[in-house]
Amino acid sequence: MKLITAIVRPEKLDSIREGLESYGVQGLTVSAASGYGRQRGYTEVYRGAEYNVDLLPKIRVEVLATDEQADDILDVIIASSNTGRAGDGKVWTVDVFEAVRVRTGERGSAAI
Amino acid sequence: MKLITAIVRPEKLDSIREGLESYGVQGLTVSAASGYGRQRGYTEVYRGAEYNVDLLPKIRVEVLATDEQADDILDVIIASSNTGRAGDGKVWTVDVFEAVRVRTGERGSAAI
Amino acid sequence: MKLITAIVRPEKLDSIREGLESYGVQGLTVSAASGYGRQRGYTEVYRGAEYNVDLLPKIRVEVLATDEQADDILDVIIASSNTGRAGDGKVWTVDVFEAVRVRTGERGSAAI
Amino acid sequence: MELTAGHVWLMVAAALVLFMTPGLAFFYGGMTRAKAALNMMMMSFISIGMVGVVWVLWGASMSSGEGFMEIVGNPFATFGLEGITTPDGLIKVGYAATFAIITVALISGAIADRAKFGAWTVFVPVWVTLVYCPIAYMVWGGGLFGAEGAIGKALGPAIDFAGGTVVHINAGVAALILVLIIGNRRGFGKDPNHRPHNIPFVMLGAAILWFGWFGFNGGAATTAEQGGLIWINTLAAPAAAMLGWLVTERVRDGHPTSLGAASGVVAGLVAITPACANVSPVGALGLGVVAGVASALAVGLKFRWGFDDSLDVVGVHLVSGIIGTVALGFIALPVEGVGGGLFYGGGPTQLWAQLAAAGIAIAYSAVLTTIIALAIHKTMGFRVSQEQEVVGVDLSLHAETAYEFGVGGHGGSFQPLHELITGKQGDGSAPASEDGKKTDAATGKESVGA
Amino acid sequence: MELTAGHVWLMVAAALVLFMTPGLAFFYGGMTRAKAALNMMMMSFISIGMVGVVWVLWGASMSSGEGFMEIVGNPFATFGLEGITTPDGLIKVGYAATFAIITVALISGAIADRAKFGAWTVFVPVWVTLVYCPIAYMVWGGGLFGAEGAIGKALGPAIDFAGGTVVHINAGVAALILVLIIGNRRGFGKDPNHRPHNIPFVMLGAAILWFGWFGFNGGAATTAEQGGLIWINTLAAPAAAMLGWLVTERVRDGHPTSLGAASGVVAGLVAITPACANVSPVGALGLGVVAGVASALAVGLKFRWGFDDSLDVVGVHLVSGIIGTVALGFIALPVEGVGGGLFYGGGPTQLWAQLAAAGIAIAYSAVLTTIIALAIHKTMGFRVSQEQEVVGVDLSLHAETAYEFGVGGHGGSFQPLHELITGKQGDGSAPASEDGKKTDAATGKESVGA
Amino acid sequence: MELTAGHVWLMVAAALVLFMTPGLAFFYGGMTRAKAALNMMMMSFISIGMVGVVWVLWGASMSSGEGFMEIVGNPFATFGLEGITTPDGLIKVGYAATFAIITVALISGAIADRAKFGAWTVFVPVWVTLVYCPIAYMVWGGGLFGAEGAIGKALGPAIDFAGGTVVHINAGVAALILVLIIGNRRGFGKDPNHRPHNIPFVMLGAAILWFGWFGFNGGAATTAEQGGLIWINTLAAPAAAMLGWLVTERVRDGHPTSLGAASGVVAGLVAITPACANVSPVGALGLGVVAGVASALAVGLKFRWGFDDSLDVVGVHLVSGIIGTVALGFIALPVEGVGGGLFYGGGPTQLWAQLAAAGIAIAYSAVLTTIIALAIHKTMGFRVSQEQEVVGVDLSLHAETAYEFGVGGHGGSFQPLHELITGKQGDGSAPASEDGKKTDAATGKESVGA
Ligand SMILES: Nc1ncnc2c1ncn2[C@@H]1O[C@H](COP(=O)(O)OP(=O)(O)O)[C@@H](O)[C@H]1O
Ligand SMILES: Nc1ncnc2c1ncn2[C@@H]1O[C@H](COP(=O)(O)OP(=O)(O)O)[C@@H](O)[C@H]1O
Ligand SMILES: Nc1ncnc2c1ncn2[C@@H]1O[C@H](COP(=O)(O)OP(=O)(O)O)[C@@H](O)[C@H]1O
Repeated sequence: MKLITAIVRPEKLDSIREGLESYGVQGLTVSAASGYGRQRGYTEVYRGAEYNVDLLPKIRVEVLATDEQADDILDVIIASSNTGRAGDGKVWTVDVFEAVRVRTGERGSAAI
Repeated sequence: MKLITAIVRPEKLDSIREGLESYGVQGLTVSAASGYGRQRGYTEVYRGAEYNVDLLPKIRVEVLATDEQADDILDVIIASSNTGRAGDGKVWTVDVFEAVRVRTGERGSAAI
Repeated sequence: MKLITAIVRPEKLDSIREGLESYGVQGLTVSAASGYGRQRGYTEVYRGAEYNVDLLPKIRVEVLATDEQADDILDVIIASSNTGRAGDGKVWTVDVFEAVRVRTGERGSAAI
Repeated sequence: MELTAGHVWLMVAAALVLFMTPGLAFFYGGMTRAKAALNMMMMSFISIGMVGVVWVLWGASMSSGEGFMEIVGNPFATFGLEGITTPDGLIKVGYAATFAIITVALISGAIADRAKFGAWTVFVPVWVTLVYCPIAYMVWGGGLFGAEGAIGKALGPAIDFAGGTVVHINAGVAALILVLIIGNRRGFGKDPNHRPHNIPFVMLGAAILWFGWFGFNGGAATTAEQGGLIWINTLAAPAAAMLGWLVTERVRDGHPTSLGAASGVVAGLVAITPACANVSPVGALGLGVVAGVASALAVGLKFRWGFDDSLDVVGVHLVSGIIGTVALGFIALPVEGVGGGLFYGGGPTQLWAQLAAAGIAIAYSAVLTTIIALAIHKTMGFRVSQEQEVVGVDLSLHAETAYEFGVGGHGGSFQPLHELITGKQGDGSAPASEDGKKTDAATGKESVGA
Repeated sequence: MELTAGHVWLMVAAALVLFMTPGLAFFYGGMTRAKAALNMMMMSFISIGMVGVVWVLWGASMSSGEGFMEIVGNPFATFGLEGITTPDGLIKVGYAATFAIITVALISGAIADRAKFGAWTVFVPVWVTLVYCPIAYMVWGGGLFGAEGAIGKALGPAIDFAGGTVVHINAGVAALILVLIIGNRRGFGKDPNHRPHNIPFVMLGAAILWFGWFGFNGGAATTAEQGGLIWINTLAAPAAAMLGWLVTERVRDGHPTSLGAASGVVAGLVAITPACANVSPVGALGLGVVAGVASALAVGLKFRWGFDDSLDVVGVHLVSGIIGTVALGFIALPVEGVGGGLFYGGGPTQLWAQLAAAGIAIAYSAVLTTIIALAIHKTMGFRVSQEQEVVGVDLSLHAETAYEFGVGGHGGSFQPLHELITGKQGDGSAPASEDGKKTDAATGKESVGA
Repeated sequence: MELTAGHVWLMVAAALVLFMTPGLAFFYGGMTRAKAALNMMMMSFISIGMVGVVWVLWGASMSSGEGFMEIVGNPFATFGLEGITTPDGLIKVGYAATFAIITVALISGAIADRAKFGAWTVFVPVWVTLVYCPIAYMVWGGGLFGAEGAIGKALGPAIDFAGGTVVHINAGVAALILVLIIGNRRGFGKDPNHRPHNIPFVMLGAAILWFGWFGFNGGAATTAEQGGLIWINTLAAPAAAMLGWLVTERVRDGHPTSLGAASGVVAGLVAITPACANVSPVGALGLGVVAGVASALAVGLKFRWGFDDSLDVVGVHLVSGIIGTVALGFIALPVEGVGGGLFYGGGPTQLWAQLAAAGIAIAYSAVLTTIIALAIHKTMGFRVSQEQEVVGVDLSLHAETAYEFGVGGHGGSFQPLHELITGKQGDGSAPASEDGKKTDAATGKESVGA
């Protein structure tokens, strides 16, 4: 199994979800993150003093998938979150040693 | 070493901690997440318009463990977070290449 | 490739970023977490009742790196976040199977 | 009749007192968990809505005028406020309405996080009608405790200038009864998540309460001397009570807290309420200190005795309400050299009158509230289901959450209201679900997880 | 002349009404998304700033005194408030100013999240000058609708005690026009993120509005009887409207909401505004219920018809404003036995006068607002860029974000203001950037991502 | 004596001014970081508590009546408010108390995030006694600057209707002194986390301040003409100052901000305070613009000169306080044709009087504040430890955190208060710990990490 982690633009959440759902993914986990890369930040001003914010808000989407599906899922995520501009983010995949569905105790691919 | 990641119900945090502590785990990391799977969401209503929220709040618990303990810890987490209903969540394990305790610089199992 | 994850003191974010930037790292992802380990918590008091908080705020810093750089980056992070006191945190590394830059679709080391 | 200074003062005072109830909503709402904040606020808001209507229809009529056995007025005498002809009649009705509103709202703090909203909407009008109106009538409306009333004549009239018995003791007792009937929150005394979620809101609420309390205590003043005394006492007592509470905390817990400061202010205001026109400024300082210390200690009783008076209505309003009411037996100033409390050589007369008033208010409120609350609890139920409590009453009762600050939070989809009347029949059930069942009857969707 | 009770009441009332506009800022600001909250509040605050200045310079002069064709006063008659000599002249000017301020601020709720702030700062003074002042003059300043005005003489004077036409219908119509010109928010009717971000703020806003409304409705009272009636009606109508709105929600959606309670209060206040001195307390209850139910249903219209009146200015202010204004044709009390609405045997006279006043206010406001808004939209543009809207108007227009609660959030660096005047020429552009371009002209930095 | 319009106005005004201090708590509290918000608010709240008590005991007595060398009144003349017999005596005492309360609270903004709360609780009563009371006596109590005072007779009496010297210059100077003694926050001028954490709270605070300021400026009005002029000026100056500040920001930084709007309002209110009854409405507009621009520029001085006046008490209150005070030398209206400022042909007399008043207030406040603050700093220390500052003063001084919104946050355990008096001896130390040492003396637990 694989765990696919995507750090992407917050506003892309909906299109990623749609993409994954139509591919047949039944679950995913989302959390808040922020980061920087090629994309530059912005400036806030409070009483004339500038605060340069360069960690920009992102979301982290995590999907657990079987080895066979992992590559397709990677492609689906990329396709649905790409805008071609800096700040689009990163996606990576790691090997999962074991996965369990808590409700039933099922393990391995059955857990996904 | 292994990293065990559990995405579980927020209200299970206490029982997981108790379970892990009595097993002898000395540290863990928690963060907020949300997700969907088999569990359905709920509806909020603002001025008559319905907002269907289907990403439900979860917490992510992460425990770094030696290879030997990893399986037991997996079991402890599952046992202490299972309710048998949809939304119980997922737990997975990945191999850790290296781990360090920042305070001392100890590496490997000594870092856990 | 490797993914280096560090759970460290929130106030160390700036020095870690400086360290990584001067080493040449071009991007990273940050998120909020909390945890406990050797470090003890603190007590809040509301209307005379004590609330012992023992999950303390931490930040999670994640950096994707090539295999060659991973070890150096680990060292940079440790050096820039160590205070020698409990609560300094943990850093760990896992193998990454695949990484992609969403903007361009570049894969592998080129994506970093 | 042209507006006089007295009319203006009363209209301003009435607006100030009305503003107190939303203030209370914040005082209480900040103390609950984030997932119950709106429900807490709603219990105050709906009190304004319901009592506002009740008061116009029959409440005003029941709390003054010709009465029944010196206990309660006739609801139909000025039903709908028909037949009120004195120039300032409606102004006084408005002012009185705001007292009824806040009294019942005060009770809600004791049952935070777990009361059925539907049950509360039954409790509010019934309780105001059967408990508040009679007590207000007995103390202020010409009833039992008045100068002409049976008890007033026997013991001498009790002093309750602005509502120690009618408002605070009454609400405090009712709060205690409700807790005993409804039961404790899940995790009471154990769950560390039961901490206040927004302390600035608590402070905002305390500030609004204090501001409004100048109208609450002062509205009925008729002379400049009285007005000045009330004003200064309404500053002095809570100021001293704040210090009393904070010193108690510093000594006992090691830290003076902002929640303590806000709580001390309210305790001091409660204590000075009955006494505001009848004690000296230095008396008010002393009364404030006592109330602040006593209430700071009293909020621990619920843990010791195991009743989950969630936001300390008993510890603050009942305890400091009794202190203020009884203190008058000792420190009431003589009026034109006559009477006064024990310390002013007035003898024990005033003390007996005060004790009697407090005792009867406690007894009446306890008995009637028990009957009303039990009736509701046995029929429709006063408490939400366990599941609704875990999900949080904001979501399960109101289908809302208080805050949404961020990105990546919830996702979901949106269904605008295309039909003006969708014909959904709500069932009050929790919209949140478990087990893959979408329980919201409204949508009719129901799908069971694999 | 020594202060009289009337002067004091008017000064207090004026302060209360001024406090309403920040209240509105919270009522509205809590309903937007977190990333647009400050901009929403700023639209109210800048209204105070700009109209405050305009009123002193020429606004007061244009809304009373000798006029032009019974439509508008002469801006130079008392320009800069020179030449006002009656003892209470300046007090009245102050009181009137607060009405102009809140009227224009009300409009802003319809165009939340997407209006250029610069355009708004042009709209505000122009609209107050060309739309508000004339309508205020016609209704209250001795113009068309007054007892001596052409229409007033023809149909009998319309009743608008505190601003049903001048304030609420006027603002509601202007809001609708602006929405039609500026267009809908991105994702309107689809994006689930368009939910209120801070409902306690909405409730705080509603509370402040209600509190201030006692000054709004009551300020012009001259007798104790009138003052009392207005006070009680200003309690009764919103209380009943809150219940009306909540019952509607309970029946239709299954849950009574706190946003609904706050909205119902405002709907009831809007409806009672023109009628507050001319209906009985029971009439106020009835009017409140109708307004609460009607506005609760009306807020769905925007989805059905597809105009993004974001915070329901039309559904609440226009709808309930019309209800209150027209209701007087039915339930106005006779004055000393003469006149009154249909239900009081006064015949249809009053109804025609009310319909005429409402109709002309709608027409005048619609035409003039269209001209002003189109002129702004075609020249400087009234709407931010897509990118600015996605980033959020707080950041893109004001370079601020409303909240920063936490750790690990943003990081970044800090550049204190070393030079008193840095000589940066702002361009109003979004400081946030895309594509690695730092667009902030201020810094001159610009780097393109690899 | 029956209530007159003047009494009512003064009681209302006093309540309004008291409400300003919690307003200030929000104005300041929203500007700090989240981890110091409660402490900031507590510095205002405790000022109400302590000065409230001090004023009743000796403060009122020291600020009026027979005095010592025209500098200060006798603290024992009406100690405990005994012996005050004029009908409105206590009303005036209450009104005066609220001024003393807010003046000392104003200072706290300069030392946000780093002052020992214990030291502040010593500073407050001492400073009010030794600095505020004398200055109030000299300006308003019949002292040096009065019509009969030595300086007043020499230069002609200075005009300070509502507290330009007594309140704003005084507080601003004291703030500067405290900063110089206590030192800068860690990371001052570098750390990007020093941004306001809750700007809506800042706006709420500004709104409450403005609302209350009508009482602050207007309370002492005795005629309708004066009341009206003050009311309109209290609207005009801050409105114009808001615009002045925002235009400055737009030109310099590229964006008008909501923090700027709120700040501009306060700057305008400060400037009009001494002048409110003595300038024309157009004069108030001009004064407002100047104050708004000047304070917007002045807030940058702290970075240039390196003194960490954290929330700009100097930039806003000292600068605009001086502007308002000195401006009277130019734009004061003649009284019945006599006197007036330079621009009204009154010659330089008024200017000298104003400059003298400002100068002496600055000197007196600077010297006395230095002595008091140094005495505290050298004995008990005025500043928290580095560790406490990093952890945040809310947690380390008050054992509280302002907000707890969420799930998965903290966890932990809960220890209810079983003993009414636990006998813990607080040590004021930080409950948060490092190095595995649980430092809370309360629990006695102490375990060292491996
Ligand atoms: N080396 C990295 N390790 C971890 N996260 C990264 C790294 N580089 C970029 N990111 C994450 O991806 C997000 C988007 O990066 P971006 O600015 O688009 O850079 P790029 O153009 O290289 O894709 C960043 O905000 C950060 O959260
Ligand atoms: N494929 C997946 N990848 C990542 N996270 C998942 C996945 N499936 C479920 N989850 C996470 O687990 C949580 C619980 O899922 P749940 O509704 O219990 O589904 P199941 O019944 O399959 O266990 C979800 O809210 C989500 O956060
Ligand atoms: N076994 C573990 N698994 C996951 N995270 C851990 C573990 N142990 C510690 N941590 C994380 O590291 C943080 C710091 O731990 P710390 O108290 O410094 O322990 P140590 O002294 O062992 O380094 C904790 O707050 C927690 O977030």
